[in-house]
Order: sequence, then structure tokens, then C-alpha cells
Amino acid sequence: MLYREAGDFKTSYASDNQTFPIRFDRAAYWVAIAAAFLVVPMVLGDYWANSIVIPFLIYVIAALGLNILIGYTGLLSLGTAAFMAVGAYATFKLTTAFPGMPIYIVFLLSGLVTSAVGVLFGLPSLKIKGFYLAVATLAAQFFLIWLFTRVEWFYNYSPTGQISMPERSMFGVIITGASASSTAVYFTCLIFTVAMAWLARNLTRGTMGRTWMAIRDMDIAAEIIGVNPLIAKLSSFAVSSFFVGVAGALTFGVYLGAAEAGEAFSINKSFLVLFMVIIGGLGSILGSFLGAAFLVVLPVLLKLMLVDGFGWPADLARHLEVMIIGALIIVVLIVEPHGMAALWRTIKEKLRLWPFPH
Amino acid sequence: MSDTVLFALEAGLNGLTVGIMYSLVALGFVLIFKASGIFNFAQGVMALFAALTLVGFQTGQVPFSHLINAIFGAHVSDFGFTMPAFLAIILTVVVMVLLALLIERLVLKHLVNQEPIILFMATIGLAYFLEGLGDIMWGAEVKRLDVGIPQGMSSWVDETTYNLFGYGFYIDTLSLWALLIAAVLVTGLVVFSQYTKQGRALRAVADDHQAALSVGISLRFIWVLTWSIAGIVALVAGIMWGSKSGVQFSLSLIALKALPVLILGGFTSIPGAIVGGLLIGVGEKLFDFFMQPVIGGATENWFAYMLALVFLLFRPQGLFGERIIERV
Amino acid sequence: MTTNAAQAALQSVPALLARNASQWGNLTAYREKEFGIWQSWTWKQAADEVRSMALGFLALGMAKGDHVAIIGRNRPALYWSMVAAQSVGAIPVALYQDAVAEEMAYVLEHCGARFAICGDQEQVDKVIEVQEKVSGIEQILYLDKRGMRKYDHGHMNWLEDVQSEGRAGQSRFEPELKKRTDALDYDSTCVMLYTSGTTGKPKGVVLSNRNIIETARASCEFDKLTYKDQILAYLPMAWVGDFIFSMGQAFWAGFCVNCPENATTMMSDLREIGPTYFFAPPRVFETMLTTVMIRMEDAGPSKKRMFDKYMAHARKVGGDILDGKPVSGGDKLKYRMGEMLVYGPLKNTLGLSNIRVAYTAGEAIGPEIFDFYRSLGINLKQLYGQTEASVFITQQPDGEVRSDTVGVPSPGVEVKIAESGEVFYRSPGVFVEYYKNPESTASTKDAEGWVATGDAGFFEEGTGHLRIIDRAKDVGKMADGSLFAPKYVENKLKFFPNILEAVVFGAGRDRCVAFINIDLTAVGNWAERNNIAYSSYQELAGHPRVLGMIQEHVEEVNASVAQDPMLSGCQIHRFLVLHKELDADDGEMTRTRKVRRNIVAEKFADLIAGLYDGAESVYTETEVSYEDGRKGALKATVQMRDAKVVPGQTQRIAAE
Amino acid sequence: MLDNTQDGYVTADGRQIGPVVLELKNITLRFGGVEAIKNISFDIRTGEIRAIIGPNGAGKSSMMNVISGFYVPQEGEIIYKGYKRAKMAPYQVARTGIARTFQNIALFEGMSVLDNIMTGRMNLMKSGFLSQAMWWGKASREEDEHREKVEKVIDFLEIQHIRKTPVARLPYGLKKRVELARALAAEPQILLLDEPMAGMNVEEKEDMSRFILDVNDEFGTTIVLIEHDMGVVMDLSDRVVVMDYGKKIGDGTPDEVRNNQDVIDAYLGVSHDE
Repeated sequence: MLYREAGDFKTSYASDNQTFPIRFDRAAYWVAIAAAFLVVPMVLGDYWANSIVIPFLIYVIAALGLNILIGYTGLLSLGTAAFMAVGAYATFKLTTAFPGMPIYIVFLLSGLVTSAVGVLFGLPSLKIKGFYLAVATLAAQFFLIWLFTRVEWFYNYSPTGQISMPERSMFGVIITGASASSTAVYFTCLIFTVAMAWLARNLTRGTMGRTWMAIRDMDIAAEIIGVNPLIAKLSSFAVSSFFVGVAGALTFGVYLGAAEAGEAFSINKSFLVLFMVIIGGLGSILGSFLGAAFLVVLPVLLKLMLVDGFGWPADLARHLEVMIIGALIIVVLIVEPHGMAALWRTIKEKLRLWPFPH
Repeated sequence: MSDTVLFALEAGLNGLTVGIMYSLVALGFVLIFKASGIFNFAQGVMALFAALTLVGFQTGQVPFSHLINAIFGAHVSDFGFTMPAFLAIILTVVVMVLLALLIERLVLKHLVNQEPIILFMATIGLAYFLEGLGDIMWGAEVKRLDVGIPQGMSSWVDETTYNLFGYGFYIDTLSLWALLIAAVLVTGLVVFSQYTKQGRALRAVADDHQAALSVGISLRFIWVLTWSIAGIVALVAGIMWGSKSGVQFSLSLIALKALPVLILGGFTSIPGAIVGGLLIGVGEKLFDFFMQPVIGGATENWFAYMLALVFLLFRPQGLFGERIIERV
Repeated sequence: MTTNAAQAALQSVPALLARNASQWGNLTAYREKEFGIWQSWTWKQAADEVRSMALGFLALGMAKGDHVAIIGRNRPALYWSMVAAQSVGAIPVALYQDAVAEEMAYVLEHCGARFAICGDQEQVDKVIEVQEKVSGIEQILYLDKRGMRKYDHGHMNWLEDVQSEGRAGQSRFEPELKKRTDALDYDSTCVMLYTSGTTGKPKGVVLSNRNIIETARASCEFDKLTYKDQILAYLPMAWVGDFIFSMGQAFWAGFCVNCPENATTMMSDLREIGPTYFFAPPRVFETMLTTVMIRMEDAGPSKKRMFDKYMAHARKVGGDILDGKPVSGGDKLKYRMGEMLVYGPLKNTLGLSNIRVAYTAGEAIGPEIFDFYRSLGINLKQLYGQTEASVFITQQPDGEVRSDTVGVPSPGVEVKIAESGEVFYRSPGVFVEYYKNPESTASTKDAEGWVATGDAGFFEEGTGHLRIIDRAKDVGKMADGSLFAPKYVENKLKFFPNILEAVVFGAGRDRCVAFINIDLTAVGNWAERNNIAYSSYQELAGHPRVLGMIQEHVEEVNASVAQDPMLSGCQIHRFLVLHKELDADDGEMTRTRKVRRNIVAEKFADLIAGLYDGAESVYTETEVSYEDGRKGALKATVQMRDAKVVPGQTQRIAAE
Repeated sequence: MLDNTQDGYVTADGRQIGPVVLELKNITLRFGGVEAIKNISFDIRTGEIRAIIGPNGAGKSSMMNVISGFYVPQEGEIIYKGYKRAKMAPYQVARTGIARTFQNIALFEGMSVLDNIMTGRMNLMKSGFLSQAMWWGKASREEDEHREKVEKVIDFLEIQHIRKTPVARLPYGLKKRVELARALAAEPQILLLDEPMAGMNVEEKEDMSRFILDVNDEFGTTIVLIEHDMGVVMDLSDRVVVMDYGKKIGDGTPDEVRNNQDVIDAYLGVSHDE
């Protein structure tokens, strides 16, 4: 209904191949970007920033990373939280070891460190797939968390066993630490999220993305067209872990400020990100955004409604939330295995064909 | 005999007990995987749910009392009676069978032709759902479970070992019972699958899906059947674990441990599940015993997975599993 | 440069091209969907392509006055080859690409083409087949290289090779090319196009530069066409309309010609381009409307209700709003809502959003179809034209558009109605002659330049709009002397979506009978909804319920025909639904899908006899040709039905 | 008789067939105790259409899998372009210019037709990771260049109308064509077709035959095909290898093979379900 595509034709492959080939989508994208950079910071309060917007942005990055692994390459991982922890601890170690290093660089380096760890734990994927691989990633989850809580070097021998983020600034603005403003944190997360989404899109649209998807859809056929499965799978692990690591770095660096591996990066967080990817849509960049938004907003919404609205006990609301998420996963897998993104695609298709039904 | 060996022996024996828990959960996995190719992540939560339900029946709790209270402002908590363990167990079995029916009707039926990975993720969803449901139905606090299995230090073991080695092993009586019950359960399953019509159907399906379907075995019936059996196995595991350390959320985490057990034992082998569970139970205790001084404690958290990882790399089909040959 | 000098310089199509290349050098002149995107050429690039092609033609020895046959679907390179041929003083002759070999042989023989430029292997094969009979063709050029490697290239060239050769030999041929191009003037032949001709062999209509350029200029001014316009070139290149729209007007106004990827992607290509200027025969509009209605059938009830509601509103006020007539504020607002919810998206999905001017012609368009598009806000108009007139005879000015007239005389065209009712015209667009056919030329065009259209019509009192009744020669007399206008009745029948074609007989008889072709899409859909199983056209056509439905339509038409006192004798007394679809391959229709009445009458004489002698059904065998050229026989027992007529009127008129 | 010289021969319809490009020497392949291929040797010449025929279970597909590197024969050697081929993984074989299709279509169901065919050019694309991540310079330029090549293939196989359709939605016949397109996009020297016409109706078979001939004709691609439809095989191929129970029982032009007594026996004596 909203789309007006007559006369919107392509005269080059570059324009045919762009991320938003339809004029209307392109406009909507720029409006959203402008709103995120110009409007949101003006109206964003601390509560909304901390309970929704910032976690949302960070989870988007994590979900993008996991989606590259599961959605694009078809490799199941249950160790996302551990890799986030790697990013967080790398940030802690790097920034305490090199206090002068620009904090954004620290975040990126933390991503790279995670990347290396990810490749290490991805090695079994060459021999195994499916649930078997899930077990291997579980090993990463439990082993790494154990490492971070038991080996004192990782938390600089702090007596509490916690890591806490020192204050760091960029361009004269305090980004991390207790006195960082929520606007600074918001912009940091936004910049990273937009940049990472852009990276993800670029990597998935070209040869690399097709290599991954080929492995996902049919590994035998992928080999026959010359895909080296080793490189395809490990590169996916590397890229995915980079994203997850940056998300972990941001979680610790700008969002939590202090963390303990066993608590902040427990297996439940792995599942949460997994659910974001499933509900949002496997193999879809947009899906990572939708899934993260949904699962960040849902608990807040439930809490607002049940606890603040009806005066329910908080734990009851939380249990209901767990139940709803579980049921939703099942419903999504039954109704639309490709999640909200596919749902959106269907709606968009309908809008484009309007008034025709199909 | 040196003290170290004795202590290690004691730790290993204790590991055996934990191992049985793993085995029981893994058994549930294998049953479902064999019959339907579904990797049921919710098996551990089913044990938790069964244990919660059992305690609820035994103590006469009103299901959903928290929810009812929250919505209607009522103050219900229990019916004011207790139920004999025997009756409560039977009722819980009924609930587990109902649950199996519902799962088949509401979930599996709609996912018949999906890829295994989708089904796997659906069972993760199921696990979450059941976990939330259990908590909402019966409350989330840690509960004591007592169905009359003797507990506490087995003085017989203590005395015997003292007499033998001059050092009394601490073994929980419950562990001995667990061993016994697990043995009975496995024997029962074997008898069931060998000598009953349903059991034979089950084996037929496990051997060859297509062939079984073509001779008129209803897949849906088989699914309900296996999920029911898995539910009962989960109940047994829940009773054991609950009696030992109370019914609480951590119970569902053994489900995860069952994964490496399966890797060791093989996804399709019932003896494999049992042996794998025991191996891991003993192995992690021994590893922790010897390595604690070197790398610190709590290695049980990851030992099983790393062991599985090594297995995956060198013997992906597990100890007892069938070799997977891919055809082009 | 003075206006006269400028005018003088623009006396040929190549001259127009030169002007466009210098004036609009960087504007897009051509687009073609190929390899997934719209490949584009500016006027400058197009001029270069044409030049190298012309040079190449010289290298191949193309002489002044040679005829160059061009066969293929609409593609920029084929348009260029026309201009290139003109540039070297040769005469392009566009042929229908779906013509069977016999037809092609006749035309190639008749025009004596030395060169044949083919779109692809399929056309080359046809020409080679024809070459066994027609000796004139010396060189075959082809555009699409696919599958051509194995052919003997002794007298065959890839068009791009010709161009490279032309470029290579530029210095050698340049002066000759300049001489030949400069020699072109208003009276040199621009193009030769064969009329399909409802009877007899096709005639080669010779059109001069004057014909084409004057017509293009006048018609561009009439509709204010500019270089900003976009057109989709999808109608046969051999048809004069395509030549005027995609060559004459495009070159005059400098607008962009867009060629679809192939026939199957036409509709989606139309949507992508979203032309501003569009021509389609009524059949296309009709099919489009049928598809719209069929697709809407599957919509949910609330959406369907919304659609119906707003379409009803559009029918009420849409046409008036388009014509700028006063409409109440509330209606306007509601129309604006409809534009947002229904009309806008609908036009968008059809690819008609950007249309400024659309024309239909060739045959009468159903008033409902016509009004449907107008009510959506699409400026669809009618024109009346002929190959011999370089298309335009009459057309409808904006704001004076109706479905039952064909408009007022186009600028520069004089129209008169003869005593017999036949329409005559005279204009700068009037053709030079029929090639090698002075008798026909003389019988069509008199000494003063008046051309007989062969159609009967009259000017409406008051508005001055022309109304066409029928072919003049088809307007006959019935046995009782009353007027017999079959086309008039047939058109009324064809306005029913279920009826694809109708042929009415009755000249010299006491009453009329009709053959009906059902529309397989529409009736098929209806059958599906009513659970009527069928396996073929033939089976569906013979189904009693289909016959019943058609009977209702026929009777409705009878009632409507009875209203007109002059023509009420033309009511249909009996009819049948033909067991096969009338087909150009079987010679029953022209390539432009006009029914060849005599051939049909001859071929199905047994059926006509049956209709008149009151038989219930008649068994018949019909020869059909298949796509691959094989022939076969179709056997059927055709049911005949009586239709109610409105007797009172007839008698009253007869009594007068 | 063929003029079977070192440098090749000329076919009846005037095509020049070049020297031997791939030679299989005494190949034996075993699965456990079962011998799927028993000591088979034959060669493939540049530019020819070479068919492998035989009843079900004759070992044809195994042969193809040996050539494309999925199976490593226990005995024998493969000589490719004059050199003995080392043990290679399938993806390495692909990179030496051998592309193939599968009997049961092996397309990437989650991708569009265009993307599927683009994957065929994977080995020809060279842009680095960073360039791809930034979509800057080489990566985007390369994407467009290869798209152009892929579009030529799409045009060649007449699948323009389904370019952006997800493969999963296509009917069988078109999927087969897309798979051929993907193989072609790799610009292979040797194209292996495993039953390209299995499960097709007459019209689709005719189309596919035309495409195979056109590919061979236009690009000079050497084609090795397995096919059950004897009529098609005899029409298409220059030389035919006949296999039965893992053994080679005939090798030569279609006419020679047709008159070979062993072949006649195998086809008449052995019941098979074609």
C-alpha cells in the first residue's frame, strides 16, 4: 500500500544489488538512522536508556554475531555468553594494562581476541555438526567461565573476583565508568551497532556470505563449487566471535561497569541471545534487530504491566516471562521458522502487492 | 594402600552416584532420539517438573496458587492434606503421560518434517516453557522431597570399608538405592521393549522409520509412547536428585551434563547412556580430586564437556554409537 | 539558424537523430532490460551505434533504395538498424516476427529485400527457409549470437561485427555515408510497412519522411510530449503504431524508448519502467482488467469490500475529476482516500502510476473497461488511425474523452464522410503509395489526396466527435433491406468478459446468427468457482452451463441492439460457441487479431448452414495448425442455441 | 571408425575434438568388501561429450564421484591435463576446472537463483576479507563484474524470469537448469552431469539436450554425462562408456556401442527398471 515502485528501475548492478533496492525502504532507513542519531538522544531518559535502549543495541551486536554463525552458516552455538565474557575480560585486561589506549580501540581489540578464541573452539566444527557442535560450544561456555572465575590473573587478583571498568574517555567525553552520561553510552553503543550491522550486511551480501550460506544449505554442494569447508567454517566462527566479543566488551565496558563471569555471562545469556536470533529470524540482519528488540522489551513490558500495574510479585512475573519466551520459541518455529524477519518480509510483500492479496 | 588412593576411591564411588543421575537423564534422551530423531533438550527440565509435581501432590499444594493469589487477591496455598508417596507417584506418572500427549499434539505434530536443528531448538523452547510452568504451578522455592528412600551415610559401607582399609568410606545410602532403582528401570525397559507389542513397535521405528511406517505403526502413537516413557524416566531421575539435594532449578542443569554423556555413550545406545553417565560421574570426581591442587576446584563444571570435545574430535560416534557414513 | 533552415535540416529521421545527439546528447534515449538490469544508451551513444552500423552496411554494399527486412522483437539495436538503413538511403521494412514462413516469403519477395536483419536464431532459420523460394536476400544479419556459431557465415554476419567493420572502415565510408544521409529529404521514403489486410495479401505502405515527421510533430504537440516522457516499446515493430511512437515521436520529442526483456516479463518490465506515455490495444487493457478482478477474487472479505466501495466511488466521480469537471468536496476527499488506499497502489502494481497520456485504438473498447482506467485517474484516450495515415486520423483531446467516439480530427487532418457513410481523410501523413501496387493505390487514394478508410461512421451532432460503426464493406443489407452492421453487434458482445471473440453473420439473410469464442481465462475461472470440471477449451466451450451463460449475454445484447432503430434488425436469433479459438496461425484472424470474416464464413460454412436450418447440433472437422507448423484435424459436435429477440421494435422499424 | 589420433578427431557434424584431457587408469574403488568399480580405464578428450551409461548399480555415479574427488579409489590413477592427479578434496578438484551437477539436485535451497549461480563463481572471485567487510573497492567492483558474467549464463539458459526467486520455490525442471547454470558459471573445462534429465518430461528433456549441446558448442566445454535415457545419450554424445557391475563392457562411438555384443547382452539379459 505504501510502496510506489513503478518507475523505480535499475540501470546498474550496483543499484540492483544495494541493501535497500526499493526507494521507499531506502528512505525509511535514512529516516531511522537520522532519528537514532538526532531525535532519540534528545528525548532519551536514564531509565529508558538503561532498561531498554542500551541493552537493545548491545544485544543486536551479539545477535548479529550469533546469527552469522547459526543463521548464515548453520553452525549451532550455545556458548555465546562465554564469548561475550571473553570480550569483557579482554577489555578489562587491555584497558588496565594499557590505560592510554583509546577505549573504542580496546573494544575492537577485545573483539579480535574473542575472534581468536572463537576459532579455537570452532575447530571441532570441521568434524562435527548439529547437536554435536552444540556440545562443543557448551564446553566453551563452561570452561571459559570457570577459567574467568578461577584464574585470578583474569580479574587482576581482585578480592571480590569481580572486574570493574575504570573511567575512560574519547574525544574528551567520558565513555566508561560510573560518571559516564547515558547519552555518551548511548552514542557509543549506537555507533558500534550501526557499524557492526553495516559490516554484517557487507560480509553476508558478497562471496563470504554466499560461502557461509552454501555450507549451511548443503555442504557437499558447497565443496563441489570449490568452497573450502575449513576456511568457510572458521571464518564464520571468527567473524561471529568478533561480533559477540564486541558485544561482551560493551556489556561490561559501558553498560554494566562491573561484572563477574559466572553471573553476567551465564548459560542463560547464551540462550537469551539464541532466542533473539530464532525469534528475530535466522539468516537475517533485520531479524537480529527485531529479535533483540522483542526480548529486551518483553520483560520490561511484563514487569510494567504485571508488577507495577497489577502488583504481582516480581518472581511470578519473571516465571511467566520464562514461560512466554519458551512458548514463543515453539510458536515461532511452528508458524514461521524464519522468525519475525520473515513475517516482516511477508507483510512487506503484501504491501507491495496491495490491493492484490498475492 | 595409600591414603590418596583410598580418598580417590571414595571420590570415585561418590561420582558413581552422580553418574547415575546423568545416566538416567541421558537415558531419556536416548529413548526419544532413537524413536523420533529428536534431540530433547527439555529432558532435564522434565525431571525437574516431575519432581516438582510429585512434591506438590505429596504435600497437597494448590497448583498455580501464586498465580491465583496474584490475580484474585486470594490466599490459597494448599488443600490441607498430604498424599501417600505411592499415590503421588502414580498421579505424577499420569501427569507426565498427559504432558507427553500435549507435547505431541501441540508441538511435534506441527514440526514433523522440519530439520533436526529446528526440532532441537523447539525443545529448548519447551525446556523454558516447562521451567516457567513448573515454577508458576508449584512455586520456585527449594523443596524437600521424601518418598521414603533411606538416606544418610551408609553405615554398612562405612563399617565394611573400615574393616578392609582402615578407612570408612562415606557413601550415601540413597546412592545405593539409586543404583538399584536404575538397574530395575533399565531391566524393565529392556523387558518392555523385548516382550511387549508396543516395545517391539518402538524398536521397529528406531531401526527403520520408513519400514515401520509402512507396516502400519502409527508414528504419533510411538511419539506419545516414547515421550511418556521419557517422562517416567525423568520422574525417577527427579526423585533421586530431589531426595538427595532438594527439588530446585539446578536440577535442570544436569540435563546439560547429559549432553556430554551422550557424546561418550553414543546417541542411540541405551547401555551407552548408562556407561557414559557413570564414566562421566566418576571421571569428573576423580579429575577434580587430582587436579584441584593444580588448577583449582569446581572443574566438574566443564570436565564432562571437555572430555566430550576430545571424543568428538577423535571418535565422534561415541563409545557405542553407530558409525555415521555420509553418502554423496 | 533560422526556423526555416532548422526545419529544412530536420527532413529525415537520421537528421532528427543528429539533432537529438547534439541537443540531448546525455539524456537516455534507449533502455533495454537485459542481463537483469536496464542497459541504457544516451542519444549520443545511440547516434554512434547507428553511425557505425550504417558504415558497416556500406561496407556490406547496401545500396540506395535497397529494401532491408527487419524481423525481431523490440530491441534498441533493431531500431538503430532501421535508422542506419535510412542513413545509407535504404528502406527499412519491418516484418511481424511471429509471421509464418509463407507470409514472410510473400513480403520478402514482394519488397525484394537484399538484406534481412534478424533478432535471433529463430528468425534466421525462418529467413533461410524462405531463401529457398525467395532469391533476393543476399545478406543475413543477426543480433543475438546464441546458437549461430554453426551456421555458414558466407552470407551472414553478426550485427556487432558489422558495426566493428564499419568503425574500422570509417575513413573509407564516411564521405559516402555523409553524401547519402544528406541526400535524404522530406520526400524520400522513411519506412515501408505491410498492412495486415483483412482480406487478400498484405500491401506495402510506403511512408515518406514527411509523413512520419509531420505526423510525429503534430501528435507530439497535441499531447505535449517532451524529452521527459518514457515509453515501453512492446508492440510489434512491423506495426505502424510502434514506428510512430517509438521512432517518429521518440525522435521528434526526444523521449526514451524502453524495450522489455522478453514477452514473458513484459508486465513486470512495464511496472519497473512506469511509462508516462503508453499505448495498448483494447485487448491488453481488457486482459489487465480481467487479471485485476481475478486477483481481487482471492482477497479477504474486508479488503474486497474496501476495494469494491472505492471502485464504485471512482466510477462515480473518477472520470469527472480527471476531466476537471466540478465535483463536491466530500466526493473529492473520498476519492483522495481511495487514491491512497486503492487507486494509487493499483496503478502502481500495474505499472501505470506515471502515465500522462495513454491511448487505445484498433477496435472498439468496452465502455466498462475504458471507464475503469479513466476512473482510476489514468488519462486513457482513444484514437482512430491507419497505416496509410501514419496512424493519426482522429484522436480525443484531454477533457473530451468518451468510450463510444474516437475523437476529433487530429491536427492537420481533414475528415469527410461520403454519402455511403464511408470515412475519408486527407493529411500530411497520407502515405505515398502501395509498393508495386498502383491499382490499389488508385482505388484507395484519389487525385486530391483523399484516402478511403474503408470504415463507415458519422460525426456526432454537437460534439463533432467521430463515431465508427463498422467496416464500410461489412455494413451490408439484410434480406429485408434493413442495415446489417456486424462489427457493431460483435463489439457489444465482446464487452462481456466471458466473450473473447464474436462473428455475426446475416448479410442478405432474414436474420442474424453468431459464432462466439469464450475467453478461456475468464470462463475458466468462472468454471473453477462453480466446480465445473473441464480439460480443454473445446470441452468448456461445449458445456451446457457455459452455453446458458453465453445465451444470457446474447439476449442482453439483443435488448440493447433493439434500442437503436437503425440497427435493431441485427439482433442475434441463433448462436453457437465455437469449438476452437480463432487463430492467426489458421488464417482466421490477422496478426493484429482482427477476425477475417470471409475466411471464417468459408471455413465453417457447415456450421452457419446449421444455424440457419435450425439444427440442434452439427458435427464438424476443422483443420488446425500447431505451433511447430504441423497440421491436424479437430473434430467436434457443436451445439446451437436459440436466443430471445425483441420483436416489437424490429417490426415497428420495418413498418416505417 | 574414429580417427583416434593423438591430437583428437573431427566429428560427423564438423566439431573439432582435441587431445585427451582426463584419463582414468585402472581405477578400482571399494566400499568395505564391495568393489563398486573394478579396474576401469577410459579417457576424455577436450571438447567432446562423453557419456557413461549402464544399468542401475553399475557404478556410474561412483565413477563420477571419483572424478570429482568425493571418493578416493584404492587403486589406479587419474591423469589430468598431462599430470597425475594427487589425492584431492572435492573443493580442490573444483578449483582445477571441473564442475558438476548431482543426480538429486544439490542446490542451496535457502538462497535465490541468482545467489546460487553466483556461488558458482566463488573460485574466480578474489577480493579480500577487508575489502568485503567495507564493501569498498575490489569487493563491490568484483561483485558487479561477476554478476554480469552470471547474467550471461542466466540469459543463456533462459531463466531470466526466476532470477530473484528463492530456489526452494522452483519446480523440479527449473531447479535442474539452475544447477546447470551454477556449474556453468564456474567456467569449467570439464562439466560432469549426473543424470541431467532424470525425472523430466519429454519437453524438458528436449530443452536440456539443447542446452547441453549449446554449452558444448558455445563454450567448448568438455562434458561427461550419466544418463539413463538411451535415445538422449546416443543423440548427444560423441563417445560412450558402458558399465555393468562395476566393470567396463564397452567404449566407443554410439554406433559402436550399440553393436557391441556385451552391451546388448547387458541390456537385454539384465533386467532393469528403465
